[in-house]
Amino acid sequence: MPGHCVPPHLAASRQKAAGLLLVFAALVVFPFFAGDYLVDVAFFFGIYVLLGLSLNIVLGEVGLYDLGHAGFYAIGAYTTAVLNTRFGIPVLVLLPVSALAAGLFAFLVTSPIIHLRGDYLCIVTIGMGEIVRLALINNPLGLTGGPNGVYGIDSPTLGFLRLDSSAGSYALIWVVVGLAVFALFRLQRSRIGRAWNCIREDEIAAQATGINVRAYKLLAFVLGAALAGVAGNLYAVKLMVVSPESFTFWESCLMFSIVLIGGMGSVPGVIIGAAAISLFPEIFRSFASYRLVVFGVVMILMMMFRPGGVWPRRRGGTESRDLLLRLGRPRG
Amino acid sequence: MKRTVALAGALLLVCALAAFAADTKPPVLIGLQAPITGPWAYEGQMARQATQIAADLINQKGGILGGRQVQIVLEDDAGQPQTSALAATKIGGQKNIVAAVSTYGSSVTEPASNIYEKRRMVNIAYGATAVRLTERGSKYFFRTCSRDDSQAEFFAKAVPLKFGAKRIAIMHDNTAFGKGLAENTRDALKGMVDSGKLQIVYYDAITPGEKDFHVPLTKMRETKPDLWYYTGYYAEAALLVTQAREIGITCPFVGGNAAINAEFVKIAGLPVAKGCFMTNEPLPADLPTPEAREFLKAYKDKFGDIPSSPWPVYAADAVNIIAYAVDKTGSPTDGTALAEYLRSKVNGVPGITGKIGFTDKGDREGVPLFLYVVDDQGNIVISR
Amino acid sequence: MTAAARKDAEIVLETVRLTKAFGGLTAVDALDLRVHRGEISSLIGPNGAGKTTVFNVVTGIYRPERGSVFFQGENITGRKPHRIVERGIARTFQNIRLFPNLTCLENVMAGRHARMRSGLAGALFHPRTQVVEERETRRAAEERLAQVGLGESRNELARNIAYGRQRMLEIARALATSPRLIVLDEPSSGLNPRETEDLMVFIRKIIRDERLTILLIEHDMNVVMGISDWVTVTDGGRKIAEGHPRQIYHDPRVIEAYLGGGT
Amino acid sequence: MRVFFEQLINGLTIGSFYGLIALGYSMVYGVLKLINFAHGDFFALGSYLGYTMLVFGSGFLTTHLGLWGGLAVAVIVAALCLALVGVVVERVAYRPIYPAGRLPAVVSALGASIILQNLIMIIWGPRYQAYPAQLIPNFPIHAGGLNLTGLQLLILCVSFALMAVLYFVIQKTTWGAAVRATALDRDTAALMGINFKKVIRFIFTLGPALGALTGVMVGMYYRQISFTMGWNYGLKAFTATILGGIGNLPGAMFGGLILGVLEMLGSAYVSTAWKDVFVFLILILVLIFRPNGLFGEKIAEKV
Repeated sequence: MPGHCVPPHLAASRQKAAGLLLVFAALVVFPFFAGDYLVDVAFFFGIYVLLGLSLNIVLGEVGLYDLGHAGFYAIGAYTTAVLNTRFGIPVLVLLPVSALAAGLFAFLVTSPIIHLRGDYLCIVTIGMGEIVRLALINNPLGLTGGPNGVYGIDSPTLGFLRLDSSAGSYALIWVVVGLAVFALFRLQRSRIGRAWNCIREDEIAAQATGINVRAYKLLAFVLGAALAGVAGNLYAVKLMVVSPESFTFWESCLMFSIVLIGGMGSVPGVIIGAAAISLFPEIFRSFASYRLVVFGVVMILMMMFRPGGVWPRRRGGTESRDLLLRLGRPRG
Repeated sequence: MKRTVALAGALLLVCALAAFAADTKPPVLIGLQAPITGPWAYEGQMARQATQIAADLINQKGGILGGRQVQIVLEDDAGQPQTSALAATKIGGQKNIVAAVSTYGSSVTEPASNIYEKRRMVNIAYGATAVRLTERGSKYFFRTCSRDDSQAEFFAKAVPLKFGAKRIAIMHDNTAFGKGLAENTRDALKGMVDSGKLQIVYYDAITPGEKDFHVPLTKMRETKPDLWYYTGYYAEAALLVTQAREIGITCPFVGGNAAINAEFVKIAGLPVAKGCFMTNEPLPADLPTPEAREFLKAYKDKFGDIPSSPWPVYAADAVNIIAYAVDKTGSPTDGTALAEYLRSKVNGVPGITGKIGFTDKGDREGVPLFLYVVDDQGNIVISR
Repeated sequence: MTAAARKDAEIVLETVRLTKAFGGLTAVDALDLRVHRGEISSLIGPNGAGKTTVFNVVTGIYRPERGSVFFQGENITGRKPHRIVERGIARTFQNIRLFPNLTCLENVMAGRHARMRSGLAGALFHPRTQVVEERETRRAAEERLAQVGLGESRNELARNIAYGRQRMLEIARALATSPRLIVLDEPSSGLNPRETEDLMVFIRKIIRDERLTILLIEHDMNVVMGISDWVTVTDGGRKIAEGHPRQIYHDPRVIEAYLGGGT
Repeated sequence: MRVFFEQLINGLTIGSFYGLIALGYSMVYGVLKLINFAHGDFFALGSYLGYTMLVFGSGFLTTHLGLWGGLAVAVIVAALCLALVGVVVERVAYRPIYPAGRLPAVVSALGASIILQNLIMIIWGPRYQAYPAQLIPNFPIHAGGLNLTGLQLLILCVSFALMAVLYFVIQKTTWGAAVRATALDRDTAALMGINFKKVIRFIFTLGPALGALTGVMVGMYYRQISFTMGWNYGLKAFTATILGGIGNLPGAMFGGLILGVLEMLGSAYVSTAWKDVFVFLILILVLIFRPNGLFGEKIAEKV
C-alpha cells in the first residue's frame, strides 16, 4: 500500500504485541511437542528466569551488589518444605507464604546494613548467603534436616487437578513468570521504578529530589527476596526434596551473571541471560568436564562484546521515534 | 536415465540397512547416573568404568534374553540435586531403558528416585547410604550398598570392645553421608552410654574442602579420647590423622567406610597411615567371590588399577542384578514386574560384592562388615 | 526589596549558632543566617569558607555538631534530606549531579517524587488515582522542561546535553519539587557571560512568578551584586559581615578577607 | 591458658595463608576496584605446578639440588608461570572490559575462575594430589608444654617475611608508589607520567606470583591439594581483604590474620560446625560499625 505509513510509535507497539503473542503461543504449544526431558529443562529455565528477575530488582534497578541472593531462594524453598511436610499445608497456599517469609527475612537482615556501599555491601550479602546455607546444613532445632535436607514435599493440587506431571510444573512456573514479567514492566514505569533508577544513578542526588533512599533500597531487597522465595517454592515442589547443595554461593554467582549478561534493568535481557546460563550446560551435557571451560569462555566473550548486556534496557527509547518526528512528518 | 539409477541405488541401500538391523537383536539399555563432574568427579568416573566392565563381562558370556547385548547409557548428574533430576528425567524418558543405576550421594539420589518412581522405572543406588531413602515407601527404589545404621551398629558392637575404649570422640564432615553415619553411630552407642559403660566426649563437624584442622583437633585432644571415629571422606581423613599425630593425639583412629583407601595412604604417608582402622563392607581386593576376581582382573587390565573405593563396585553389581532380573523375567519393558521380581525373588544371587538380596523396602541384605586396618606395607587388610 | 520591607517580611530560613566540623577542621563556626521570604539572599566568601558545608547541613546531608536550623519556624536540624525536600527546600549542586543515564524528562519527573502518593499497589494495579497522578506528573515535568527551554530534548539522556543546559535541567528538577526555598550552589560556574545573564533573568522571573525565596552561593561578584537583595559574607566558617550588596561591596573586612591581609 | 596460646598459633597459621592470598587480591582490587575471583585459582594452579615439579622424575629436583635448592627452583618456576598466566588473563579477560565499568569485569573474573578451575581438573585429573611426604621433615616442638610443629613456625616466619617484603615494595619503592598512586586516582597518576598499563602488568605479575608461592607453601604444609581449593581459599581471602579495608595492603595482611584468629575462636569456643557462621556474623558487625573495614580510611563522600 504505497503511501500508507503508520506513525512509528504505533508501529512499534503493534510489533511488540505481535512478538508477545508469538512467544505466548510458543510457550503454550511447546509441552505438547517436546518430550518430558525438554519440558523439565524448560522448567529449570523458568526457575532461572524468576531468579534473574528477582536479582534484577536489587542489582539491575537499584545497582546494589547482591552476591548472596541464593539465601532468599533457600528461605523460600525451606519454608515450603518444612511447612508442607510438618503441617500438611498445600504447596500452592505456601507460594505466597514463602514469598512473605523470604521478604520478611530480607527486611530483617538488610535493615542494619542497607547503608553500606558497593563492595562492602557485596561481602555482607555473600556472608548472609553463606550463613543461611551453613545454618541449613547444621540443622538448628532439627528443623532443616541437615545436609539431607527435607523430603516428601507434596505435588501441587488445583482443586481436583494434580499438577505433578512435567507439563503441570511447566505450566505453573511459566504462569508465575508471566505474572512477574507483567508486574516488573509496570514497576519499571512507576514512581517506584524511577526512584530505584535514580538511586542507581546517584544516591546523593536522589536524596536531594525527595527520594527516601533507605526505604526504596529496602523495598527492592524485600521484593527481590519475595520473588526469589517464590522460585524457591516452585523448585522445592518440583524436586519434592530440598537440600543445602542447591543454594550455594555459586548459585548466587549464576544469578549475578544472568543479570549482567542479559542487561541490567532489562526484563527481556534477563530472560535471555537466564536462557544462556541454564540451557548452555544442558546443550553441552555430553562434553562433561569441557563444558564448564567453554561456559567460562562464553561468560568472558559476552562481557567483552556485550558489556551492556545482550538486550540492554532501552533508555530514551523514544529517542529514535523522536528523531523520526524531527526528520519531518511521515508522508502519506 | 541418470536419475533412475541413483534412485535404484538409494533403494538398495535402504533395504540393506533394514536387513542388517533386523537380524541383530536390539541392545538392552541400562541407564547410569554418576557425578562425572563436580567435587565427586573421581567417584563418578570410576563408577562409569566399573559399569562398563560389568556390561562387557555379561556381553562376553553371550548377553541376556537370548544373545542381546547390555549397553550402558551414561548421564552426568555433577553431584547436584537439580542436575540429577534432569538426568533422571532424561533416562526415565527413554522408553527402551529397562532400569537405572542411580546414583552417588544421598541428597543427589533422592530427587532422581522421586522421578524414577513416577515413571515406574527400577532405580538402584550404589553410593547412597542415608537410612531414610528406603523409609519413603517407594516401590522402585533399591540399593546395592548398605545403610548407615548397619555400619553404625557394627561399630557400636565391635569397635569399643576391641580397643577397650571408654571415651569416644566422633567427628563428621556435615555431608549427607558423613553426618548420617555419625548420628546413627551416636544412636547405636546410646545403650552403652546410658549404662555408663562409655562416654561420647567429643561430637562435632569439620568443614569439607578445608585443609587446616589443628583447632578442632586441639579441642578434641583436650577431651582426652581413647578412641576416635571419623565418618567423613578420605581427603579430609588423611589431613586429620596427619595433623592429629602432629599435635600429640595418640588414640587409635577409626574411619567410616569412605575414610580409608589408597588415596588416604598416599596423602597421609605410610608412617601416619599405618595402624589406622576402618569399618567397611568388603573391599574389592578382599572379595572372596569368583565374580569379584574376574571383575577386578578385567578392570585392572583395562584401567591399570582396581577401584579405590567400594562404591563403583556396587554400581557394577547393580548392573549385574538388573541384567540377571531382566533375563529371568524376560520382560525388559515392564518396570513393575522387574521391581516385584527384585523385591521378592532375588536373594542369595551371587554378585561381585557377595550374595545379593533385597529387603521388601529395597535395602541390600546380608552385606558383611569388617574392621580393616592399614598394615605396615600400606595395604588395607581385614584386622583379626 | 527595601531594608524596611525586609524587616517585617517573614523569616523563611534561619540558622542559630550553626557549627559543623570535620575532624579538627571547623568548617562552619556558630553561624547565624537569616533568609526572608521573597528575597534573593547570597552567601559569599573565599574558597574553603564553608559555604557548601552550610548548604549540606541545611539540606540534611551533614548533621551539625551544634546549633540548629529553622525553616518556616519549624526546627529541621538533622532531618533526613528527603524529609527536608518534602518540607519545601530544593537544591542544586556545585558540580552538577543529574541522573546521567536517565532522560531529561525522567530527571525532572524525579523531582515530582516527593509530591506523589502512588505506592506499590498503585504501580501494579494502575487504579484511576495512579493513572491520573502519572499523567499529571508527566505534564508538570513537561512544563518545567519547557520553562527552562529544554522541551525539545525531553528524551535525550541527561549526559548527552550541553553543560549549560545541564545546569538549567538541574534547576528545573529543583523547581519540580514545588519548593518554597531554592538553594542554588554556584549556578553560574561554568557558564559563559550570555548564559549567566539569561540565568539571572530567569532567577528574577521565577522569584516573581512563583513567590519563591532563593539562597545563593556565588563567586561571580557581578551576579551577586546584580541580583542579590541581601548578602552574607563568611570566612573560615564564621560570619564576618552581612547587609545589602552596596554596603558589603565597600566593607573593609570583606575586602580584606577577599584580597588577603593588607599591610 | 597453654591451650589458648597453642590455638592462637593455629589461628595465626591459617590467617597467614589468608593474608598472603588477600595481598594478591588487594593489589588488583586497590588499583582496578576489581574483585578478581580468578586469584584463588592462581593460588591453586601455583600449588599444582609446584606439585608437578617436585614429583617430576620422582623428585629429580630435590635429589640433585638438595631439599632447599629443589624447593627454591620449584617455587620460582611456579611463580614465573603464574606471573605469565596473570598477565595473559588480564590481557585477554579483563583489559577489553575496563571501559565498561566494574560489574562486567566481575562476571568476566567469574568466567576466568571457572576456566582455570576446570583446566586444572582436566590436566591433573579430579583426584586429590599429594605433595611428596618425606620431603619436609616436620619435627614436632614441645617447648613449654606446647605441641607445635616446626613447619608451623616455619610457615609463620616465611609469611611474615613475605608480608614485610611486600610492605617494603609497596610503601618504599618507586614501583610501590606508582601502584598506590594509581589506586588513589588513575587519571591524575597518569598525568604524573605513571604508565597505567605498566602498573597493571606489575600487579598482575606480583599478585599471581605471590599466589603461586602461597600455593606451594600450602601444598608443602598440608600436602593434600584439590582443584576446588582455589574457590574456597579465594572466598576467604576476599573476606579478609574487605575486613582489612579495601585498597589497603597492610590492612589485607592483618585482615587475613584476624580472620584466621576469628575462625580459631569460632571453632574452639563456639563449635566447629558453626565456625564460618560465627566468622561472617563478626564481619557483618564490623562493617556495620566501621563501614570501611577495620583499617580502611573513612573517605567522606565529596558532595
